Order: sequence, then C-alpha cells, then structure tokens
Amino acid sequence: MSAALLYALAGAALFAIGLAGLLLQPHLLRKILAFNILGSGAFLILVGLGQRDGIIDPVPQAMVLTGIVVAIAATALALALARQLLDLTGQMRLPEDRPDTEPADD
Amino acid sequence: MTDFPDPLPWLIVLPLLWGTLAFLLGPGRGGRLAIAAIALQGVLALQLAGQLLDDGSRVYAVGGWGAPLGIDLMADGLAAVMLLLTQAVALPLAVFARGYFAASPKGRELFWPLTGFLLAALNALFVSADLFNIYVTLELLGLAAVGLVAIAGGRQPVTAAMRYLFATLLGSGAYLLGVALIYGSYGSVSLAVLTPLLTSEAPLAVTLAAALILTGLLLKTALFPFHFWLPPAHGGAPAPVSALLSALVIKASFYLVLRLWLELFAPLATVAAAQLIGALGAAAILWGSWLALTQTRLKMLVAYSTVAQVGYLFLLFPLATLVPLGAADSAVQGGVMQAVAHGLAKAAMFAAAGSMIVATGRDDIGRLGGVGARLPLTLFSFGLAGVTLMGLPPSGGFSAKWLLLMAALESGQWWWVAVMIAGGLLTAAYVFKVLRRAFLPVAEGDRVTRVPRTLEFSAFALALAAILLGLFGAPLLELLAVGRAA
Amino acid sequence: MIDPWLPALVVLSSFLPGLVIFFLAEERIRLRTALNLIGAFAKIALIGVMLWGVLNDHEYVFRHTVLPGLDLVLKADALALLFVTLSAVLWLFTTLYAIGYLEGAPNRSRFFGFFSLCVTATVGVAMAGNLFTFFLFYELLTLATYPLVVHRGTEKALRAGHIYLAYTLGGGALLLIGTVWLYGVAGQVDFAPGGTLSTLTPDTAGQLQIIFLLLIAGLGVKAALVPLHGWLPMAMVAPAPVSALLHAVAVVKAGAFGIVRVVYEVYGIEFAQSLALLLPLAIAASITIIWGSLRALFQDDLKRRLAYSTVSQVAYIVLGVTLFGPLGTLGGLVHLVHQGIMKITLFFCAGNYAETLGIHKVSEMDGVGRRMPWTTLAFTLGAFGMIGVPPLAGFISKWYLGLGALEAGMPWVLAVLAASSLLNAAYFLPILHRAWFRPPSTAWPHESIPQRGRWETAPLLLLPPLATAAATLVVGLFAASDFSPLDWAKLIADREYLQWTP
Amino acid sequence: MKAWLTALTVLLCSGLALALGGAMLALPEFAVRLPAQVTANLDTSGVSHPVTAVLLNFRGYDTLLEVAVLLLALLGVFALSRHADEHAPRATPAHPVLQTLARLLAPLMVLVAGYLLWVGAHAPGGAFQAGAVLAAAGVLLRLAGLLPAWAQPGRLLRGGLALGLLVFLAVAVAGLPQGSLLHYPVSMAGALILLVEAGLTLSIGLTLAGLYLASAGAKR
Amino acid sequence: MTPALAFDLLLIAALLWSAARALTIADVFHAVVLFIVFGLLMALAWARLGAPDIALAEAAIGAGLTGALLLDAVGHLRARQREPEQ
Repeated sequence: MSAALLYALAGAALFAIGLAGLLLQPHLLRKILAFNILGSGAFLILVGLGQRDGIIDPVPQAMVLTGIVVAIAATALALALARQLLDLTGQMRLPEDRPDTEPADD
Repeated sequence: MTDFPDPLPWLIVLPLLWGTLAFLLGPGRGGRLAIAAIALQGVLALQLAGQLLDDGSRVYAVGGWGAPLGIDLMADGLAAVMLLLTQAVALPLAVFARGYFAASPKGRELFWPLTGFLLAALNALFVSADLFNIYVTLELLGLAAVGLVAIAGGRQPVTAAMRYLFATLLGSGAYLLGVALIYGSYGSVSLAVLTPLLTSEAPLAVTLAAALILTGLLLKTALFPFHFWLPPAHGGAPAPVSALLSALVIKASFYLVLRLWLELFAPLATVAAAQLIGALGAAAILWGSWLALTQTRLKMLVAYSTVAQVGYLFLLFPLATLVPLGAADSAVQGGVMQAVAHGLAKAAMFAAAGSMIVATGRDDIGRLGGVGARLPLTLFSFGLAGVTLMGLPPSGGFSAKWLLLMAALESGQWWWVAVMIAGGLLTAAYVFKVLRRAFLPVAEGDRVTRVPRTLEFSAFALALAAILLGLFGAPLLELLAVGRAA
Repeated sequence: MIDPWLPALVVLSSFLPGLVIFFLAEERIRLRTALNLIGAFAKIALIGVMLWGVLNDHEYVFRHTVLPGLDLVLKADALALLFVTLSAVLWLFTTLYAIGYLEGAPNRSRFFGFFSLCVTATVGVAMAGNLFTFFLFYELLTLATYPLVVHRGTEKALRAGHIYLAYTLGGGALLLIGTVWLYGVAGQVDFAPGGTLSTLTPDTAGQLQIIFLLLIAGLGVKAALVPLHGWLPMAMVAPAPVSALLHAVAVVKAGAFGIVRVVYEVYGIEFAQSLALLLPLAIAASITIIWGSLRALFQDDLKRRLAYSTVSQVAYIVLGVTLFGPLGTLGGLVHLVHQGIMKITLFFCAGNYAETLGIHKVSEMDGVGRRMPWTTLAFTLGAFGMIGVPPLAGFISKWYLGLGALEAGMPWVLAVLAASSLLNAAYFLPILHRAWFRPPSTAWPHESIPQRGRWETAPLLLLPPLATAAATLVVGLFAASDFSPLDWAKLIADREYLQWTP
Repeated sequence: MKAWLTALTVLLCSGLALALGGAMLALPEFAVRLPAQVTANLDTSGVSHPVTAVLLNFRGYDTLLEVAVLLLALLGVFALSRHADEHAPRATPAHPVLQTLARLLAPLMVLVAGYLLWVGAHAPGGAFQAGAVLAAAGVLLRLAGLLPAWAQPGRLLRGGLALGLLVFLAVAVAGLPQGSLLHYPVSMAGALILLVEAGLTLSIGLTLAGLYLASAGAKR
Repeated sequence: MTPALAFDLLLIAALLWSAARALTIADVFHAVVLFIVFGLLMALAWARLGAPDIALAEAAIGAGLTGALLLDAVGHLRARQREPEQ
C-alpha cells in the first residue's frame, strides 16, 4: 500500500466524521467546521487516490487548490450568514421549528 | 468555426462580464445592462440551437488542449434546450426585476451582479463535459443562489439561506467525493473519456461514486425527502429571486442527474434504483401538492408547488430505464418538456405572486380580494401558469404529461399514471384556492394598488410562453433529439 | 385556400373578442356590446358558409401537429355543424339576454370575457376532429365556466364552484386516462363516420371496453348522468344566462355530444354494439331519465327543478345514441338541438321571473301569468315541449326515440319514455296551473323592474325567450322541411350507418 | 435530537467510511494517466511548474470560474453586512505594539506575495498563495486598526476586486480569434499567464481580505 | 515499520483526532483552535503527498484565513452572549 492510498483512506474517515458532524451538530459554527473537514476528506481522497501508484499527479493537486478556494468562499459566506442570524435571533443555530405558517413536515 | 462570434463560449463569458460590470457600476445599478445582455444571450442560444440542428452536437476544447488534459465543453440538443430555457426565463424576469425592485427596493443592491454570476453558472453547467468543472459550476451556482436568497435580509430569509447553504454544500460535498472516486478509479474526469470506460463491471468505488453524485444532486434538486430547504428559501426570497431559483436553479441539478443517468452511469442503472427515484418523485408530487394546499402565504404555496412539480421530473427515470426504446424516448422527452414548461410557468407564477404581494402589501392568500379587479392581467397570468402546472391542454405541462403518460402505458407501469392524474387534480385544488380568493371583492380595510405595467406584462409573457409551448413544442423535441442515440 | 382555416376562424371569432373584452374597462359598454355582437354574427356567417359546403359533401379540416403523433384537428362535418349551429345561434340569444340581465352589475368585462371563452370552448368541442382536440376544449370549457359559476362571489356560489370543479376536473381526468390509453392502443384516431376501432385485433377488446367505460364516465360528468350529476343542481346559483349556457348551450351538451362522438365516430355504433357496450349505457341513461324527473318533482326552487329536468332530458340524447338503429340515432341527435332550444327558453323565463319580480320558488308563482303574460307564454311553450305535446319540438324527439327503441328491439325503453313524460307533466303542469289560474298574491317578493307600457320587463330580457319559444314551435311544426334539425340529423345518421339504406 | 437518530447517523457514516475504504483498496489500474501528458505538454504551456500549468493553462477554465466564485462569496458577504451596519460597534484602537508590528510586517508580506507570484511559474507558489499572503497583510492591518471597515466598498476598491476577473476574462476572450476560449499562443503563454496571475494576486488578496474585513472586521 | 510509515500513521491519527475533537469538544473556542491545528496538520499531510502548493495554500488559507474568520466569529458570539448581562 502506497502512502498516498493511506492518506486517501484517512480522507474517507475524515469525510465520514465531517458528514456526521454536519448532520448532528446543531451549532452553526460547528456545522461550518464539519463542512470544512468533510471537504478536506474529499480533497485527500482526490489527491491520494490520484497518486495511488506513487506518481505525483499535478492535475488533482490543481483541482484541490481550486477546491480550497471554493471552500473558503463558502465558509466566509456561511459565517456571514451565521453572524447575521446571531444578530437577528441571538442564537447560532437553526430553529428546529419551521417558519410560522408552515406545518411541520417529515 | 465559420460563425463569428461563436455562441458557445460567449454564453458563459457574457454573463460573467456583465455581472462583474454591474458590480463595478455600484449598488442597485446595471439593470438595463443586464436586460440588454440577456437579450443578446438569447440570440446566442438561438444561434447555437440553429447550429446544432444543422450540424449535430459539438465539442469545444477550452484552451485548445482537449480532454483528458484540458476541459471540454459539449453542446447537444439537451444542453441547447436548457440554454434556451435559461435565457427565455431570464429575460422577462430581468424586466420584471427592474420594475419590482423599483417598487420594493429591499435587496436590490446586489441583485444584478449575483444574477449575472448565476446565469453564467447555469450556462457553463449546461455545456460542461468535465466532472470537476461541473463541480465548480455547481458551487458558483449554489453560492449565487444562496446570496440571492439572503439579499433582502430579515430573519426568515437569512434562516432559509443558511439552511439552503448547508443543503447545497452537503450536496456538492457528496458530488465532489464521487468525482474524487472516479478520478481515483480511472484517472480522468472527462465525460467523453469516462463514458466508454464505465461498464456494468465497474469497481465498487465507481458504483459508490455514482450513488454519491446522484444523491448530492438530488439534494440540490430538492427531491422528496430532501425538499426541506426549498420552501423557505424560495418562499422567503424577493419574488424575482424566487422565480429564478424555482424556474432554473433546481433544473440545473436535475439536468445533471438526467445526463449522468442516461449517459455516464447508464451501465449501472437498475430497475430498482429507477423505481426508487420514481417513488420519491411520486411522494414529492403528492406530499408537495398537499402541503401547497395547506399554506396561507401565497409565495409559500407557490414554493411547495415547486416541490411537487419537481416530482414529475423524476417520474421519467422509471419510465426511461430498461424499457422499450419508444417508451424511453417518450419519457425523456416528457421529462425535459416538464422541466421547460415548469420553468416558464413557475417563473410566471412567482412573478404574478410578486405583483400581487406588491399590490396588496402583504403575502397572504386570504387577503387577495380585489386582485382580480385591479390586476386582471396578473391574475390571468397566474391562471395560465396554473393551467400548465395542472397539465391541462394546450400547455407545455400537458405535452409533458402526455408524453410521460404514453411512456407509462407503453412500458406497462400504470401506477405512475395514477400518480400523475392525482397530482394534476391536487394542483388544480391549490391553484383554484388562490384564484377564487382573488375573484372576491376587496375586503374592508384592505387596499389594492396598481403595479407598474412591466410587472404585469413580464409575468404574462412567461405564462403565455408556457401555453404556446404546448402548441408549438414539436421543434423543441426535434432539437432535443440532436446528439441522442436514436 | 382559406378552407382549412374556416374551422379555426369559427373558434377565433369568439376567442379574440373574448380576450379583448377581458381587458376592457368596465365603463366601455358600447364597445363591449359591439365586440360581442360582431363575434356572434361573424360566427354565424362562417357557419352558414360551411353548412352549405358540408351539404355538398365538402369537409373543412384544420390540422396542426402539437407533438409527433398528437394533432390538433378541427373539422367541420355534418355532426359538428349540428352542434355548432345550435350553440352559435343560442349564444347570440344568450348574449343579448345577458346584456339585459347584467345591466349595471359589477365585473361585466370579466363576465363577458369568460362568456366568450366558454362559447369558444363549446365550438371547439363541436368541431374537434379527434379525442385529444376534444379533450382540450372540454377542459377549456371547465376553466371558462368556473368563473361564471362563481361570478356572484357569495359563499354559496364559491361552494357551488368548488363542487363544479371537483366533478368536472375529475371527469376530465378520467377522460384523459381513457384518451391516452386509447392512443396507446390504437394510435391517433380521428373521428370518422362509422368509427375506426373495428379494425383492431380482437385481443384488445377487453382494453377497449375499459377505455369506453373511462371515456363515458369522463363525459358523463358533464352530461350529468346519474350518479355523476351532483354538480348540476348546485351550479344553478349562477346568474340565469350562465344557467342557460350550462344547461342548453355548452356544458351538458358538450358531455352528451362527446358521448355521441365516442359511440359513433370512435368506436362506431356497430362495433360498440358488438362489444356489448350499448345496453349498459342505455340502462344508465334510463335510470338518469327517471331519477332526474323524480327529483324534479320535489323541488320548490324553480331553477333547481329545471336543473333536475335537464338531468333527465339530456339523458334522452344518450338514450338515443344507445338505441342501435338509425331511428334511435335520429331521435338522440334531434333532441340535442330540441332540448337546447326548449331548456334555454325555460331558463330565460326563470331568469325573468327572478329579475323582474324576485320570484325564485315555484310556490311564489301564483298568478304570475297575469303580470307577465309573454314570459309565461314562452315558459308554457317550453314546458309543453318538454312534456312532448305535439307538434312541439319535444314530441318529435320522443317519437323518434320510441320508434328507435322498437327498431333496436328494446321495447322496455317505451315504458321509460312514457313514465318520464308522465313525470314531466307532473312537475311542469302544476307550475303552469299556478301561473295562469291561481290568483296573484298581494305583493311580489321583490319587484325590481316595473311594468312600462306594454313591456312587462326589460326588452332585452323578454325578446330572447320569445324567440326561442317560437323556435320550439317552428322546429316541431316544420320538422319535415329541408334544413330543419331533423333533416340535418337524417343526413348524419345516413353517414353513420355503413349498412343502412333509408 | 433523538438518541437513536444520532446513533443511526453515526452508524451510517461509519458504514460509508468502511465502504469507501473497502472500495479504495479494490481499485484496478488507471485507464488514463495524466501526469505524463502534463509533462509532455509542459513546454508549450508557458510555465515550467506543472501545477501552475494545470491551474492556469490546461484547466485554466476551472480557475476562471473559481475566481468568480470567490468574488461571488464576497458579494454575498457584502449583501449581508449591509443589513448589519446599524448595530455594528465601533472598532476599538489596537495595542501600539501590534500597530508597530503591522506597520513593519505588512510591506514585508507584500514583498513575499510578489515573490510567490513570480516563483509560481517554475516552483510551488502562484497567485493563490500570493493573494493569501496579501490578504493576511490586510487582516493584520485591520487588526491593528489601520484599515477601515469595508461594508460599502468605494469605486476604486470595487475596481480592484473585479480587476483579476476582468483581466482573466479579457485574456480568455483574446484567445477566441486564435481558436478557442483561453487559447494562449505558445510564444506569449508565459507572459499572458503572468499577466493573469498578477491581476489575480491583487484581486484575490483584496477579496480574501474583504471576506474578513466586510463581515468580521466590520463588527470590531 | 519504516519511519516514514510511522510518521504517516501518526499524522493521520492526529488528523482524525483533531477533526473529531473539533466537532465534539464542548467549548466553541477550543473547537476553533483544534480546527486550526487540524488545518496545519493537513498542510503537513499535503507536503507528505508531494503537494507543496496545496500545503502552502492550506496553511495560508485553510488554517490561516479560515482560522481568523472563525476566531472572529467566536469573539462576536461571546460578545453577544455577554450582552444581556450588561
């Protein structure tokens, strides 16, 4: 097993950790952390699997660079939304109940 | 290329350019620029469609490298149909938005640049033939959409935007993981390179990738039970935004599901998976329609209607998977027709709803009395859009349902017939819930003001287009056939 | 050649004025009236041209492909023209009547806009050249009539509108399933004399029977066949011109006409007979005839009584269709026209009583004949016609239905006809007795139009019922002459029976 | 949230991880191998560092869209901070030591950014890293209270933010007459890429700093 | 076990631990600090994968800028939570 594949496996674990956090954590900041961890997992898999034969592959590396920039963009937007929500509601979590007129579904 | 300018790259560059310029012009500016540019995009899309009809589908190597090293764009009939839909919906909506934000300025500051990027993302997504490039367009699309939901501020829209952002990020996360697995399996992300490589004996990683990618996209399309984020986001945003989101944005991820299912992942498709997607679609139709019926806010009703109408799109999968060729063709045509018809009709409906809300000063179905008398054209547009959603002839919605029904009968899957018919009746119920209120006289203490003409006429243009699609839909099907294996 | 466009022009002649009227300001009364009348007369003129052509074996077909294998076809054949002529002429009267009836009422632009759309749909139903086109206009009819039914905007009207929609959209759904299924089994089938399905392989017979059931159920809702008739008595909350439209010109007729088309021109009467589809339909029609009459007997509300009468009378048309043999066909087709003329007269009169004196109930009609003799005369003619008194229109229908029953070997139908005639008499004669022979009560419930010289009510309210009442008499008296409805129905029957020589 | 739901989620996520792991261990040989192709085309790409070649030439289109994503996120943040202005507390003056440090470090960081940009053509580095360093300088200055908040960017600032994307678009479109979007003539490829990267460095630096300054910075 | 492998395993363990802790630790501030640590570890991992470009970007953007944004948000959150007591 190459080191790259090892990191890809770690990426799978990170993705799962991030996914669980995103689904289970009610706190918005933690959801944002979880999303970043999930993304890092996917990036590791992309590069790790791409280099599983031990050859350095610049293509997935470039993709991950793109991905990291996208991730920070999304994170910044998410944080801005979370802060706005904090200002409006005094909480950093999504209300469990749905907006007033909407009956609870699912 | 003999044509100059080549429409394909300009369809992507142009909205990026005017979006950026609108940002440079300053808060709230750029509406006129946007309208002119979208009109030009419309011409380009028509030109592209003409090229495709003459010469068949085309591949465009960005930078001249070609797949797999570079990124390819690919335009076939399906992509052209979606491009046409996008510009056709965007143009009247841009006209509408200018009037709307003049009357109700909350959130107008950054509407135009965000819309420019949104349209660029859509156009780029429809013609992309590279899985990773699609990921970037998806993120561009998702962030633009979330930004648009939040532009008006306020507790409900910001909450909705937050929820929407997490949903869309989770969706693209799953998608990205899928892409990583595919690159890791084959060493390429080009659709053209991958399609012949992917067979029914693909490794487990690829099957997992397909599942992840499709699930992520279904989440972004808000297919039941992933619909939780859609109604507050679409119902809470300013009306032109709701219209753009419901008409176009969810169609983008649907388009990807369709394209990948029919092409790249076709060897992995099973009847069970197709039936499952169809069942989710059916549940969306019934549950979404039912919830639409119980709403008291007009825009929430229209938003839940989107949840239901999305369901129709997904009925095509069981009807097109491992069935006789004729039925499959008919199903795909029906599904695409539904996407187009719903796009036009739902844009019209949100625009009409926006006018009604501006006119009555509130978003309340119970207080619509007097709208019929003061805004007859708007109400008429709402009704016409409703006709399309109900699937009554002549309308694009009917053509779509007809094709899907034919496919269902031809492939012997009568249970979908029952779902479609029931959904049509439920749709009628919630559309008439609005119409009958609007026919009433003005309630005491309420005021209904007139709205600018542009608001009324842009909604009407969209609704009329949805109807005319039902009468003149044959050319669209001809275009759709370009590049699809006969 | 303009020929293919003629059917389309007939449809547009009310559609375009309707659209314009829809957006006219409320005060533009003259322009609105002018548009209405121009449309009505243009339609009649166009129909006149086509009547001449069809009589000389010409056919006018307009065809537009909507989707591959799905054509919009408008065809002016003999059967279409029978219905088109009826609805165009009655529309003219109804429009005149409605202009008088709604004088000063709110939302008239909307009303007349939908009114025109409604006739557009009816004309489309009449001239539909295949099931898809028929379905298209059939649904348009539902959408265009709904705003008319709820026009008054009262709770009661909204409720009636609800019921109306639930029934008709449900019916539409059944019709759609049947249509899609049929297209799946047989491909696109245009309406053609003698039907087209008999060429299909025998193993589809079972499917065709189910499809027939679906189609008839879908059409039966609008035709108000028991037990699908519930909406009709509810819908009489609508203004009188709308009731006239629903009962005589458009809605129930569209349903009945659809049944005619399906039996004769999709399945073919002989093929339908061979699939054993006619007898069940005949029984359903008979039940409807008796049940409608029975219910009418117990209604005090005048319009409700008339509504149940419609339930029963429209079923005569269906009954005629099911009597295998040209004479039954003749009876059914001619009743399509006769019932329209008679029932519109009755509703006009009922509207006059309500508008002029505020009379809504039979029990309030004592002596009304002295206050409103002309209206009551028209009502009397209509009622006698319904009972089947010779030489009025209704007699001709019942005569041929009776002959048709004998020809088809279904003598029990005679009993149905006799019983129903007796019931007709039982619910109409007491009204006439009250109107003519009882002394008037001291005050009318709500007299809103006073007597002015010779005019017992507004001229535009009085003239249409007089005209249609006269027509009731004329089509009966001159049934044997050229161009009478009976003569035209013979022409149609001629073309429907492949084996028949008169 | 109900405990059983939590347990189920954890279970499913673990299952996903295991499935992914299992699938990764059972992969066949690559069908396509890109590193060789990258190397083969490196000469005509205009740069000698493979990652930069992919980022700005072979897959430059991705990068073009990604720059748009970045600007877009900033637009979203602007849209939100616009509503928050009213209750934003004033910036508090920073510690003098921090101010001095910032004054010293910021120019140095600009130099580093310039170096990273330059070196990107043939070694690790490039517009993104350079932009990030530039942004860090901005954040530092802001923390030191030396930069104003950005909720309402002026015309000049908007120009700076948009510059990178506009330059990139211009270069992309300039390729159209030669054959395709983003087509660089071999002789000019290096110069064009440097031009694009220079524009990007400035805009990315401003945008990344803006993401901080428009939302986070505005409230301090 | 080669030293390289040992290092890799150790690094991966640290990555997983910091990620899991960042999501489960009670205090938000600690969570953010752990996340920054996670980002730095990721930069190391990228270096091990022969991707110095990503390592640089991750350190500067992933850990640096994201960290700054997150820390600021935590500060804002705490300020807000203290408000009612004032």
